[in-house]
Amino acid sequence: MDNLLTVSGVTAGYGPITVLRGLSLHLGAGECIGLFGPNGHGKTTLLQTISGLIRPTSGSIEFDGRELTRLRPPHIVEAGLVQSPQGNTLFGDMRVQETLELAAFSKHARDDRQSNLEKVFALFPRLEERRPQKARTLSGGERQMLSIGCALMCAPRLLMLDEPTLGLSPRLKEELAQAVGSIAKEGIPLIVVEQDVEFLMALADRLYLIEHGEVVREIDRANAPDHDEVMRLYFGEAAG
Amino acid sequence: MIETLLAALVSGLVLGSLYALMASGLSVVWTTLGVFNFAHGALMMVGAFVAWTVSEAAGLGLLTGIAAGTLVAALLGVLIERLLVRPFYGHRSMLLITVMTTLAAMIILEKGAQIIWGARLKQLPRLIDGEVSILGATISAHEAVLVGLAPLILFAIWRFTLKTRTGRSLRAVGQNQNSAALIGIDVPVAFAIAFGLSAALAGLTGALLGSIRFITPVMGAEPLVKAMIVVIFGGLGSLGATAGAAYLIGLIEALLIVWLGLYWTPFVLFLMMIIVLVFRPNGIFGGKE
Amino acid sequence: MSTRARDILVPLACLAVLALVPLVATESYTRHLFIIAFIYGIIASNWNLSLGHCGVFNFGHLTFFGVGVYTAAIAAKTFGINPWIAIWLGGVTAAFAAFLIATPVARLKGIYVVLVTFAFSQLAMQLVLSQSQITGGAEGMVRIPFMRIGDYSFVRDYKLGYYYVGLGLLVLSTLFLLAVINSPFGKSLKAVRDAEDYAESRGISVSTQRILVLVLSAVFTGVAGGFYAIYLRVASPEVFGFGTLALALSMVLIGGTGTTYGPIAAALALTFATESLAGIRGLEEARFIIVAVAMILVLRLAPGGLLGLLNRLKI
Amino acid sequence: MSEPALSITGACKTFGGLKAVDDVSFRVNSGEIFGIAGPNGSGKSTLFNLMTGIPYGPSAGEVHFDGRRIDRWPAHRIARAGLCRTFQKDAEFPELSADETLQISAVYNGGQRRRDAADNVDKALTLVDFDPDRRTMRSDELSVYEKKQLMIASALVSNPSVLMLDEPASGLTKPEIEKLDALLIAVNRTGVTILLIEHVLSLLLSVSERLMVLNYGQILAEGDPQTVVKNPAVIEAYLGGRG
Amino acid sequence: KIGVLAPVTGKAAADGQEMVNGAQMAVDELNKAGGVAGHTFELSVGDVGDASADAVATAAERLLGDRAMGAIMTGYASGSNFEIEMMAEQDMVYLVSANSAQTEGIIAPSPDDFGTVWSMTPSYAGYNTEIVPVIEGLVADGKLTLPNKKVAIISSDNPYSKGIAEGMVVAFGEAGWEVTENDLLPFGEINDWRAFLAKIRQNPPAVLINTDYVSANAATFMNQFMEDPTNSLVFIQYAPSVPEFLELTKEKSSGVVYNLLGGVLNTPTNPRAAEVLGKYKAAFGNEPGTYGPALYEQVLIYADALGKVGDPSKRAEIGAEIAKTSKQTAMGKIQFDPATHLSVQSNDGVPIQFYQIRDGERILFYPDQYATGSFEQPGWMK
Ligand SMILES: Nc1ncnc2c1ncn2[C@@H]1O[C@H](COP(=O)(O)OP(=O)(O)OP(=O)(O)O)[C@@H](O)[C@H]1O
Ligand SMILES: Nc1ncnc2c1ncn2[C@@H]1O[C@H](COP(=O)(O)OP(=O)(O)OP(=O)(O)O)[C@@H](O)[C@H]1O
Ligand SMILES: [Mg+2]
Ligand SMILES: [Mg+2]
Repeated sequence: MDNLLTVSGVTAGYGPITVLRGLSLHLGAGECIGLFGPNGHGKTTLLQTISGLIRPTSGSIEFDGRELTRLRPPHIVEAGLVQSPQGNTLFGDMRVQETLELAAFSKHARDDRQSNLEKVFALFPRLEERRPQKARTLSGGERQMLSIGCALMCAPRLLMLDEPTLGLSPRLKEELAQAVGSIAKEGIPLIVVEQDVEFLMALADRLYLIEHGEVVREIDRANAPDHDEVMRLYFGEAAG
Repeated sequence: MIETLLAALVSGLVLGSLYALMASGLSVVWTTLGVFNFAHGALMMVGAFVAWTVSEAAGLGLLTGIAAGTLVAALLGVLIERLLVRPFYGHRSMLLITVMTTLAAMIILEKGAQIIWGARLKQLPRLIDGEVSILGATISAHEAVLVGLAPLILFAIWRFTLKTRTGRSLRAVGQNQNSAALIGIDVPVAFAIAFGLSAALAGLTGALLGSIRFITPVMGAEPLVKAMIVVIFGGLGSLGATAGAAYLIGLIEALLIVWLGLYWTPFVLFLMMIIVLVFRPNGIFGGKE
Repeated sequence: MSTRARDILVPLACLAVLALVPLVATESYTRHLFIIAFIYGIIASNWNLSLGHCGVFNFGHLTFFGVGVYTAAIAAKTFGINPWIAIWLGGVTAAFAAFLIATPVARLKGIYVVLVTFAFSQLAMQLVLSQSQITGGAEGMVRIPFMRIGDYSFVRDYKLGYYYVGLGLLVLSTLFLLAVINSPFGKSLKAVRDAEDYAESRGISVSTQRILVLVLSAVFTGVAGGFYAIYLRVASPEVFGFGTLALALSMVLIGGTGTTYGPIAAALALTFATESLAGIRGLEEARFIIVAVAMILVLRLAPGGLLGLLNRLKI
Repeated sequence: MSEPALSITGACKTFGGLKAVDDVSFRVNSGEIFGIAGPNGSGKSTLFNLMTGIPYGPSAGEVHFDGRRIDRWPAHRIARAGLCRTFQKDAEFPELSADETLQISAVYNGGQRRRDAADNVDKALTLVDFDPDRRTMRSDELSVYEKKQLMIASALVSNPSVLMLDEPASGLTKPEIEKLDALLIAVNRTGVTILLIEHVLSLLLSVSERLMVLNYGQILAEGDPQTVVKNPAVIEAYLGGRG
Repeated sequence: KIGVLAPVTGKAAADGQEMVNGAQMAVDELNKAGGVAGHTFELSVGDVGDASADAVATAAERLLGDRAMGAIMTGYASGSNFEIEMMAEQDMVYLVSANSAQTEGIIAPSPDDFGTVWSMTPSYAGYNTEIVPVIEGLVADGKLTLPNKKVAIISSDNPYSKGIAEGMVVAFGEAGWEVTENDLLPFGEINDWRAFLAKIRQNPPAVLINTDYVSANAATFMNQFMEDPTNSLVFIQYAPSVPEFLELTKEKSSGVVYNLLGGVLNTPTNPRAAEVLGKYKAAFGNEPGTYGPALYEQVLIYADALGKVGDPSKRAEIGAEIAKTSKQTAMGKIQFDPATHLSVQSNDGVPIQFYQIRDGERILFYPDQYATGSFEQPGWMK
């Protein structure tokens, strides 16, 4: 198999609440996939499970031929699996600059710290302006930028973005789409969770529609995703 | 009059050094983990007792004793973190619960020390014998060592938490565990380091203090209360401010004792603390925000 | 059984049992323990109002109790006021003390509240100690007049009278707490605790609610203090001490900060549990360790408190 | 022309050296829907904050509401006067149910008696189309969308004269946004003035009668929405190439 | 059954443990001898912990509630002795060894209501006044030379220390001394006496008195005084009598003076004391202070009264019997004053004893008939 990431039959949740019910998906090397679906159906939970913040009760996750299910978060990040979480709650009392420097925490990320920092600032000039500011006082969009910036500082081999456009202005959203696209072109595979399906469709090779903790539809270039059809599907399912 | 003032100044310096060591230990755990460790004073007491057992009862020498006291306190700190603090991370009323569990740890340590070492007072010999005269006021050479050592230790901790990768990761963990985990910080290890460091500091302080004061199971209580006052004046959060406040309080206390007598000094200190917080809710040196 | 019915019937049944206890427990020792537990129950459940419901980490709660103790003692002994009235005066002065401390505390957050209220209790203790002409200083006040109705002295009949006064105060305090908690005011406390800005944006003044909650939580605490002084006939500065504070706080936490009955149940349980260990020689120090360990275990196994655990088991 | 419901003159807010809101003046007419847009960090939320006093008032400038100057008032008093807002970040009272959340808002903010409050709670929850089965659940168990509904309903229940919404549509799905659109129109019809911060342009353009765009704390453009979005400066700073 | 009410835990645990030991020793001894009037004894301990009113009341209630309880002993249980009333209400035999001022305050107004409560310690009035004639006597005898007639007093805020300090101020004043300092400290741990000592060094008095009875505080005081001693006679209330005081101060306390009322009268003319001390040391391996022997003697006094009455449940009668006690004990000859229920202070009864510590030895130098040595000018004084 040349799959970089394989999620098979993962069941997970919060204590007594089960959110993911035997979910499976996969991602090939250099591929970019998008997850979408109604609110509260487990997309964030899936990313958290992959990152090791939530222990699955069954199923397995394999990355680059390595079993991740038993590993703890620092080792998963060390392996290159990085995410920018939803809600972008960062380190409230740390300054932008400090946060970004610290984000290059894992061993292999440290070497490229300087060049990565430049990349992040090139992508989000606003962050460079706000370097000495504490994260807690950033505006909603700025915090989102910082969160994505942190993920990039980790030297990801697979990058997961959870609703990256949340609260971004239209222009920034567009710039972000380009930036993410160029990240993908550099060969870093992506998993993007988004409500904005158009944003996703422009970016992703394949889409998964997630509902009730399961993949209910897989759409890829091969079975010709017609834009209107996807929208209809999404509207129909979500409304129902 | 001048002489009395100088004596007060010097004794303020000694107190300030003690408070600085205590308060910075508290502050390390507070800034990184958001836990106010009420067992801090008890850890200091354990450090003193262990130092006494090793150096006096077992006769292995004072330096070995101090090292052992520091080490045992550090281990206990890690244990407290593991058993009494970590399980409550992320709990809604974590601050309150950890106040309670660390209080419980304090009770266990104090009563345990009473059972192990008995109710009788103990004392350690001094690192260096003899007296030193500073500005015409006499203090023991041992106290002078404490005065000299405190700023060094403080500086080292300050460097560590602000400038090193590990130190910074401690702060990050304190502010947001999940985000810290997502950039690859090993959260449990960070917790253990922070608590161990702070407890080692307490143990060392205790072992040094054991030559100046008597070692009793409750010897940590008074320094802990003073450290609390210091932390308020300094504003929880920055180590520099905490250290500054420690010396300030030490001096104020010594001067108050001269002017008002010991009786009203604690009263005035507490009153000052309340007034400070009314006008500067984040401490004298704390930012405004 | 519906939850509604359970919420009413279970406490009523417990009350009935408590009302009948003196028939079985005829000696004064057991009754004394119950009276002490009732007093702690009032302290803990009222503390829970500010601590649990409003998230004000008030470590000066025992000061309200101490103020009640001394008010009743001074009123009854120095001014010869009838003890029945003196008890309620304790509530009045405690509420006033709460108002004093609440004003600065209303603006503070988190651990700072702990520290300031702790300092406040130290201040109060020093004041009591230093005003020895009025308070008896470190020695305290003894021989405080006891309660009587007509010619009947409550000291007689193995404390039967005191038992029912204590139980009565506990019931009154609980009814009062229930009324407060179930009112919109009670709900606004939780709002203030969990989301200050949001609460402000809905017209709730955070500082006013905090001041009010501290004052309200002080009323019955002070009354309990008054009763304590009249019952034990002594007022001594140890009531401000750390031991009482730690004990009452552990009752709140073991009982569960969310519930009203939890701290009361914990007060009864802890009083009897520690007392049952007290008779064993050689275990005097270990007794505190056992209680501390038990408390940690409860917190770990049932963060919602013992009552929370019971509720979960039932479901 | 109706009376201005709100008038802001020379409002400023500085953080250290940063002028987050820099001499902003505008008026909001009674009964209109007034949209606010602008790049991230341009001071939109700060503007809401200083108008409502949560958690701070303006560093300089004045806010007048209903003929009274309110910028020195404590936040809860402003809210009680009828200026009611929502937050950009999720906010809820985790232990309270939807019913209870609305009840305290009605009682404290609306100054209603308990009996009236109960009726208004029903009305407000129905208006936002809140799932009746979930009204007694703890708020922290609700989904993101439901929390948003709840936050809006808790503002509506106190019968505010001005409703201020900070990015209500972020994170919502398309169908949910459409529902929100309808809700805003319906609320506005009952006479409530609405201030709306939003990045979701479709919503913003479809409901607002006037639109203000901020940039670096200053007003970049103000006026008829369709005209404003064609303004080159706005396109450059905010909308980007695709418009 | 015999109850002991004692602070077995908390700050005063050392005292409390000693109380229990002393009582235990007496009980064992009595039981070995076959008991009294056909009764053997069992000890039951009520811990008063930090002496809060409810802890004391609860412990007392527990002991009182035991139907088999014949008598309760204590060194001290609370600062105010309020528990005396609980005991009297139930006609419980209660023997106390401290806080006699409080005991007197409660009992003196109506001694008949307290028929079963008796105090082994005499009135503390002696602490206030006796020191002046003793010091002046030493000067008159040429054993002590003092530079002036000034006295500095520091005390701590507890009924015992404060009361004695106040009494001393009056006594010295009446004898024409100048009181240069009269400071009060909060009660509790004191780690730094230097501020006070600095004032002393500015204006050295002939006599320096510290009435804080906590031995650790007193030891710190002594050590810090010796850092730069002034030409003053140092008198410390009670604390130097505690065995560990010597361990804590070592050679630094050589020369200090203290006195005791109702303390163990360990002198050749009172062989009883040496006997009790010896037994205690044999049983528990360390030197007791005051409370071990005191509780031992208390139990024996009770046993004597019980022997005469025969029935432990006739507690009022036993109380009346105790009133008649006249017994040579480790503390001297115990007789009770019917007006206050305190033991009577006199050189033939329970005397006030003045000691000086020299080279780790406690030398009893007053009253003369018990003296084991004579006073010497302390080494630091010119
Ligand atoms: N900490 C938690 N405890 C209990 N339940 C939770 C917790 N976090 C999330 N949930 C629940 O898990 C379910 C899935 O949430 P998740 O955040 O994974 O959804 P999502 O698909 O990412 O939604 P969104 O689009 O809103 O981000 C939701 O019903 C939510 O209420
Ligand atoms: N408390 C504060 N301290 C310092 N700077 C702050 C503070 N609050 C906000 N800022 C800064 O003020 C600017 C305006 O922030 P604001 O939150 O108003 O932006 P916004 O327009 O709402 O942006 P977004 O659309 O991203 O939410 C930002 O640059 C932000 O970093
Ligand atoms: Mg999500
Ligand atoms: Mg904003």
